[in-house]
Amino acid sequence: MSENDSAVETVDAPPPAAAGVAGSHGGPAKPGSVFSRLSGGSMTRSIGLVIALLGLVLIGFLTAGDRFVSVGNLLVILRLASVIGVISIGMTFVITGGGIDLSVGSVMGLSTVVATLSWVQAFAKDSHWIVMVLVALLVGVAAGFINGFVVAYGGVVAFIATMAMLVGARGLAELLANRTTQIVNVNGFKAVFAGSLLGIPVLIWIFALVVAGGWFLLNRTTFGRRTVAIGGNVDASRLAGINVKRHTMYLYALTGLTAGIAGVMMLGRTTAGTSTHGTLIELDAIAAVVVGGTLLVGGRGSIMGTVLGVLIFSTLSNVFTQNNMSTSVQAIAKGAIIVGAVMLQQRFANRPTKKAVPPAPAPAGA
Amino acid sequence: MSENDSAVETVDAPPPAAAGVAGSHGGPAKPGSVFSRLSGGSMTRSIGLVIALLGLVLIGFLTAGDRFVSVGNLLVILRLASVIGVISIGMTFVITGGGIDLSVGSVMGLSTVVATLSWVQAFAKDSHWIVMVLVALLVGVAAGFINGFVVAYGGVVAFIATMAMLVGARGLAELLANRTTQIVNVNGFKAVFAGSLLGIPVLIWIFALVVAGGWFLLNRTTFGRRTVAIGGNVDASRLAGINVKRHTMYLYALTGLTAGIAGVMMLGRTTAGTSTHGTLIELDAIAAVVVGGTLLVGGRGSIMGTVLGVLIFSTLSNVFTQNNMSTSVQAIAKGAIIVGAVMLQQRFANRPTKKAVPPAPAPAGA
Amino acid sequence: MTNVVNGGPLLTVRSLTKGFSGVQALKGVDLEVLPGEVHCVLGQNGAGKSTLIKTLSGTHQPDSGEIHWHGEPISIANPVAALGLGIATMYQELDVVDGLSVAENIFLGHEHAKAGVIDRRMTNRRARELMARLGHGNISATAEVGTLSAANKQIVSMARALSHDTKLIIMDEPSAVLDSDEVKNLFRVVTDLSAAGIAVIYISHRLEEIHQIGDRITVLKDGRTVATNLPVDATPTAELIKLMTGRDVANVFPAATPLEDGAPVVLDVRELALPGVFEDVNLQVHAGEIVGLAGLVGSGRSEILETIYGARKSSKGSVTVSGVAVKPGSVGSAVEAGMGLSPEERKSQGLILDEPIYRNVTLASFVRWAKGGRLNEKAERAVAREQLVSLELRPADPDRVTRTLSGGNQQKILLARWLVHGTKVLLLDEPTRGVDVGARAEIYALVRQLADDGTAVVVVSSEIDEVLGLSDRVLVIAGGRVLHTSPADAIDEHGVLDMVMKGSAA
Amino acid sequence: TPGETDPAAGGSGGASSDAGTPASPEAAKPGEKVTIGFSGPAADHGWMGAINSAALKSAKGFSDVELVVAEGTNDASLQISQIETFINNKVDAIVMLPTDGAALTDVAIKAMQAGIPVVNVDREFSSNFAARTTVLGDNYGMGVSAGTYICNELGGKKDAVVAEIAGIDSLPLTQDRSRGFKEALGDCGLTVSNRVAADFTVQGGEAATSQLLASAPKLDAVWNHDDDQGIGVLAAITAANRNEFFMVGGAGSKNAMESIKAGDSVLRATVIYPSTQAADGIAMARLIALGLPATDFVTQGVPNRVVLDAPVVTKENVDTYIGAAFDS
Ligand SMILES: Nc1ncnc2c1ncn2[C@@H]1O[C@H](COP(=O)(O)OP(=O)(O)OP(=O)(O)O)[C@@H](O)[C@H]1O
Ligand SMILES: Nc1ncnc2c1ncn2[C@@H]1O[C@H](COP(=O)(O)OP(=O)(O)OP(=O)(O)O)[C@@H](O)[C@H]1O
Ligand SMILES: O[C@@H]1[C@@H](O)[C@H](O)OC[C@H]1O
Ligand SMILES: [Mg+2]
Ligand SMILES: [Mg+2]
Repeated sequence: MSENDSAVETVDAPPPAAAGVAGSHGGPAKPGSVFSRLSGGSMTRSIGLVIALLGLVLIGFLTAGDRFVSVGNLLVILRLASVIGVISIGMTFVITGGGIDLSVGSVMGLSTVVATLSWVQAFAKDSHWIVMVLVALLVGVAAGFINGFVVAYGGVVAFIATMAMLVGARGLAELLANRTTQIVNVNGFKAVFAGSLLGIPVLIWIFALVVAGGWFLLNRTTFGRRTVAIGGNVDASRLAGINVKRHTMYLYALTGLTAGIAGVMMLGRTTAGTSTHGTLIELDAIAAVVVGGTLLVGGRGSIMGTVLGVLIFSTLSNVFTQNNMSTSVQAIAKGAIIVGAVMLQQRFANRPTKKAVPPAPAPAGA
Repeated sequence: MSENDSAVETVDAPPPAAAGVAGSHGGPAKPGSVFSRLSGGSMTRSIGLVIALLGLVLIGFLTAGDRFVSVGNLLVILRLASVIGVISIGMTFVITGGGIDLSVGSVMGLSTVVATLSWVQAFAKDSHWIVMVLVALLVGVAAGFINGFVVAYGGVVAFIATMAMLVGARGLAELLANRTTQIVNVNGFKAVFAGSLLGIPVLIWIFALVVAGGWFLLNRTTFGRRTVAIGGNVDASRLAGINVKRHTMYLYALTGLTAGIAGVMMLGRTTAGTSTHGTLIELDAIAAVVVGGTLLVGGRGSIMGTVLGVLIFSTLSNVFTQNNMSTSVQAIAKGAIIVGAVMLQQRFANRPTKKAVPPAPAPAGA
Repeated sequence: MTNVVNGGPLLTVRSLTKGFSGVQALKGVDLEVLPGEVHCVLGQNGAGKSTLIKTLSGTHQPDSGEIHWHGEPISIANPVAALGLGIATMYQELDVVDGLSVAENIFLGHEHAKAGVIDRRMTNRRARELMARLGHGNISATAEVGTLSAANKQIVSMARALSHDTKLIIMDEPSAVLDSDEVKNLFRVVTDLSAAGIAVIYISHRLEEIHQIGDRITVLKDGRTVATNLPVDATPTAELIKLMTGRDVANVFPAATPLEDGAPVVLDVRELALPGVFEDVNLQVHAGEIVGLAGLVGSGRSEILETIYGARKSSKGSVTVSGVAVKPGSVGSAVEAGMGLSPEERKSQGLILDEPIYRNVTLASFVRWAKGGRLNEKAERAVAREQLVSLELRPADPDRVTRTLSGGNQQKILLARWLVHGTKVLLLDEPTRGVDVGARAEIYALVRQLADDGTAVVVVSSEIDEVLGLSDRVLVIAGGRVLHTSPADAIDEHGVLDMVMKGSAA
Repeated sequence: TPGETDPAAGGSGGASSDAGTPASPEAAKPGEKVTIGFSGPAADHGWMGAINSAALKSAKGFSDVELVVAEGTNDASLQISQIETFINNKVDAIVMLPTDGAALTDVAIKAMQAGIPVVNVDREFSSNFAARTTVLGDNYGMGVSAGTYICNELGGKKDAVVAEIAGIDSLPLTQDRSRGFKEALGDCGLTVSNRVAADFTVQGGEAATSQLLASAPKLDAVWNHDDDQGIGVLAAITAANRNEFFMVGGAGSKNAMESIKAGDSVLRATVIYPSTQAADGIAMARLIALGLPATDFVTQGVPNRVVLDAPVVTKENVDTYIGAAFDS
């Protein structure tokens, strides 16, 4: 064991130029740095994010003092982060695999509606609240499979295919809910998902589990390897015998699953199902993923980066509210901060220029 | 010499299988076909779109008869198409150049707000209504330059940079308008932009001019050809001595300009300026551009395809209205039609696989 | 070969160095180019040839050293400055834009335009002239470049270089994507250029070409000039190889081992067809046999390989591996049956360039070490390292990012992928494109070794001598048809060319 | 407002335009079938959904009305094109809940000029010439009602902390509500100490409220503009375990009223904003199109402007209102 480890270390010290790159592949670039390992092996790439987050925390502390720095407020931030966080983890996969999913928000909305249809709730009351959970997950996965099928086998660009789903799922949700907000009346469900465990809200536990599972899946399993490979070079993957279409379909199904999970969480959070749940959440999720350092063209994804991205945005919104800022001012500041965070992050991320990102400031000679 | 030639010709004449591909790329496939020349030399690529549009027209005729097929209704459709159409032309450029601009709608909203600020209108009344137009265009171009600067020189991915602008410009517009809707009271302005010329609404004339100008710019000028080059192969463009960063900045400024023009049109259409103008228009514009056959990864753009895409969507929404369809059903139908149109289009657009091998539709691909 | 004009060197480079954070690509390069000469720059993969020319074309700035142009010290700030001086470059990677026409590509960046509006008539006319000058008047100036073959793209690239008022044209491996006939045409152009007083820096790994058109030679090794201004006529190839590699590389092609009696047919292709590309291809390859497909670029050889492999879906016919039928259009089924393909375009079709080497090596087989879907990267690294060592990759570092490897080493990674996976049938498309002479010999030996171990191998190469030298049996292909089949030693380069020109077997 | 007196707006005996004038020759004869076009914003939340379903129901109730419903949209440009289509198709009357009153004014005027009476609902046009009649909820009045109620309940507590959870901030009606609220509070010496805006959605209500609660450790009263987002607001309050304050709702959903009746949450009252406005609009459009008088009115013809009441619903009077409340 230890022999092997040390061998890997020698191997792993590439010339400085390549360090950022090599380090990004789960190789224990800097042995002992737990953080760098978690962030997909690249501490450098995430350091800008951490700085941005700390900066925000500092601002929060300076402007709101104890109200900001309190366990209660921390939980508020984490609860806010949890729903979008779960969706962003799914989004990390699909983007790493070279795709995109614009339909997550509307699929999440649909899943909350279907799970709260009166007959579903009646059935859940008669049997077990888990029925509602299963229904929500099923809706998410089914929508994801349709996305995946249209993209992988129908050959429709992901942006368009999932945009169609975005529109369509919202319409279906409205139709099913008949435009009402459906209240959750299965008490077992509410008790669990609006409740806490060991003093920490269940939603936060779910978020943590999804993050851990997502990290493991992306960095330690064949599924994750295929995802990175396909996103990195689809032709090479296909010619090496990987079933690219099937995997692509699974990727969207996975994202659909996270949308379903987020739906369950949203039900717990709001105790109501409605077609408006999740509106515009896709943009926030994509922003979090990209700010987190996952390449929009695919081939590289960081779960921890995504988590940091999500935390930055929810902390931001908390700091704003703590300071009683108008939504308009918030919007302007948010725009500036998105750009700032990405620039900071890029400053620390010596990423190799990729030909596919055209107007990038890539120094001549890729 | 002649030996040489004949040898090469053997090489160069693609075997039948590749004919569809070759035909679609400006080999003098069908000289004299005006349509194919307009659509950027590719009739085959657009034929799916034309079929889709004709199909819609047929449905409109069958379901709504004379109400649908009338000059009045045609003008309604074209007026609806005009604002989003102008924005989509700008979007065609930025996408062809390998970027994307999510901020068009919010920049358009901002331009309507600034142009209708009371002091601007007062000044316009004292001098000339053209002042309002200039202000709107200026706002659009300025926002575009900022986008372009952040993308080209700041190195921020276009998706994120323009998303930040989307959020920020909306916030600024709200702040400036103090969340009221500002009414246009400069009569000269209203007379022109809400009026008609030769029986055709001015908005439609503007749209036509922008289309013609856009076509010319993309297909006949150094700016347009360099845009294609940058989107298709940044490195080659840089090596050919093109100032890629500067060009990229201009591209976003151009898109900003079209957002400004659209703002003026929206003012003419609604006689009111508000921060909510243009909400979500970016998705529709991107959909129209991509449905129209412009590659989302850049390197190939079709103005006529975009126009067809825009017309398909506005005809669609007209047919819906004519048929009294419930909003939710409409949404579902719209989703299905987007996917269908793209599949139809792809069926006819045997687009050349960039590399020799992959015959499969790009899988996860964005 | 050419009249060397007097009056001092056109370009002089002294003690040039260039480092990329960590890699010292140039450690001291000297070079002198005279007006009108064809100056060849040789060196192994990674020796620094491309880096050198990128500093000359303004893409890279040197760290130290001097560049003199017409005897004046200069610095070349960017590509435009280089073009302004009269230095035009054809880069190693194809540098054309698929979405633009031939004429637009040629004049990209210096368009014939008034107030930004392109003068299309002039543009097309000048493009036609240039193409005609290059012997390719048949390529339409308005054709979209994406529809052209790689060879024709190369011509466009050359036309672009000529479109400037050029004193020196740098060609970085221009012949790599050309077949022998195209190369002949290229040489004709180079000769014309030099007759017109234009100097050419010519880079190639095909040493026989040097003798056909070169005047003088500079050899780079590990970023340093190890020999310069060698007259071509007085320098034997063996000496060049020694200068480049530091050792003797004898006998490039390994001796063919006679096929064992009763060796089973492993790959059996019957009446395979891809509509409009090729039809009626029959091919049986025995265990231990190397079969080569010879023909011109565009004759359909790559398509045949890809169809056998399932990357394209055949319309007709069957493929079996050791009796197991392969599903048409399914790469997965082909791989499962025991096939492996090393594709034509190493970078775009073969490798995930930003991933570490070991992941490229195990791309087809990482599942093997996984337990319940859980990767075993330790095992993967170990296996990859073993392969790297046995393929003599230095450093044998499985964690290195693949992009940083030289072409030859990248090619070895692809072979390693299938060595690790273990194949019964190996399909090789242009296995030595852009690979230096030393690595070539190693790859040839490796392929022969594989065959000797019982693998059935099919090779496609545009270098006819390579096909003939490496294979046991050769199929001559033209226009999607098999014209002729014979043992490799029963036919020579002339015979092959004759056949493909005539479009039929003699 | 001048509209109430200006005859030019098309009231009875209007001279400048015969649109909708009861006696106009174009008007359909009683008993004939009339086509009414209805266009409103996207029915993306309970109140708006209720507007739609009430409108449909109202139309069904008249055997002589054919209702044409256009795709609900929040895009002013698209809504304009729908109205243009109605004009082209020569419907007999248009009922419009504009996504933005000012932005739809021009096309409404066009409709009126084309002889098609327009009934304006909820969000007001910027010109008096744009509608034959206008049916409004009283947004400013809602704010006043809520503020006054809170003043009374707090009984002169001078340092009370009052928070406000607004709806979509960019809508003029939100501004009206906030203004009314602020002014009513001002009358009893109070101010809004914390204000957040949601977006009329459950999700938005929950997110904004959980943040609000974190930034205001102690509250005395809260006004939430909309009972739809109120579901999320209450969920956030429950999750934060807060009950030191009371809350007033807005719009008047059935849920909210049930909750008030049960007295099981901080929600103590709600201010009604009728979701039946469009239904009333259709009834009036029918009368106008058919040239019928408004029932029970002595004056001939439908009035030019109807501003509906914004009463406060509390535990005491909830039974009076709950029957007409809308489903969230
Ligand atoms: N994109 C193209 N597609 C097909 N043929 C083209 C194209 N561009 C040029 N050609 C052909 O090249 C010839 C000469 O080009 P010319 O300058 O006349 O262009 P054109 O006819 O204006 O081309 P376009 O079709 O782009 O408008 C013409 O016969 C024309 O058909
Ligand atoms: N942009 C770069 N960043 C880091 N290292 C580089 C870069 N470009 C080249 N190198 C390294 O510099 C060395 C010289 O590379 P170069 O491309 O000049 O070799 P070459 O002689 O052209 O090889 P080949 O024959 O394979 O084309 C190699 O080790 C290469 O990996
Ligand atoms: O949509 C709004 C509704 O939710 C609010 O409560 O009342 C006014 C409406 O316009
Ligand atoms: Mg090189
Ligand atoms: Mg080939």
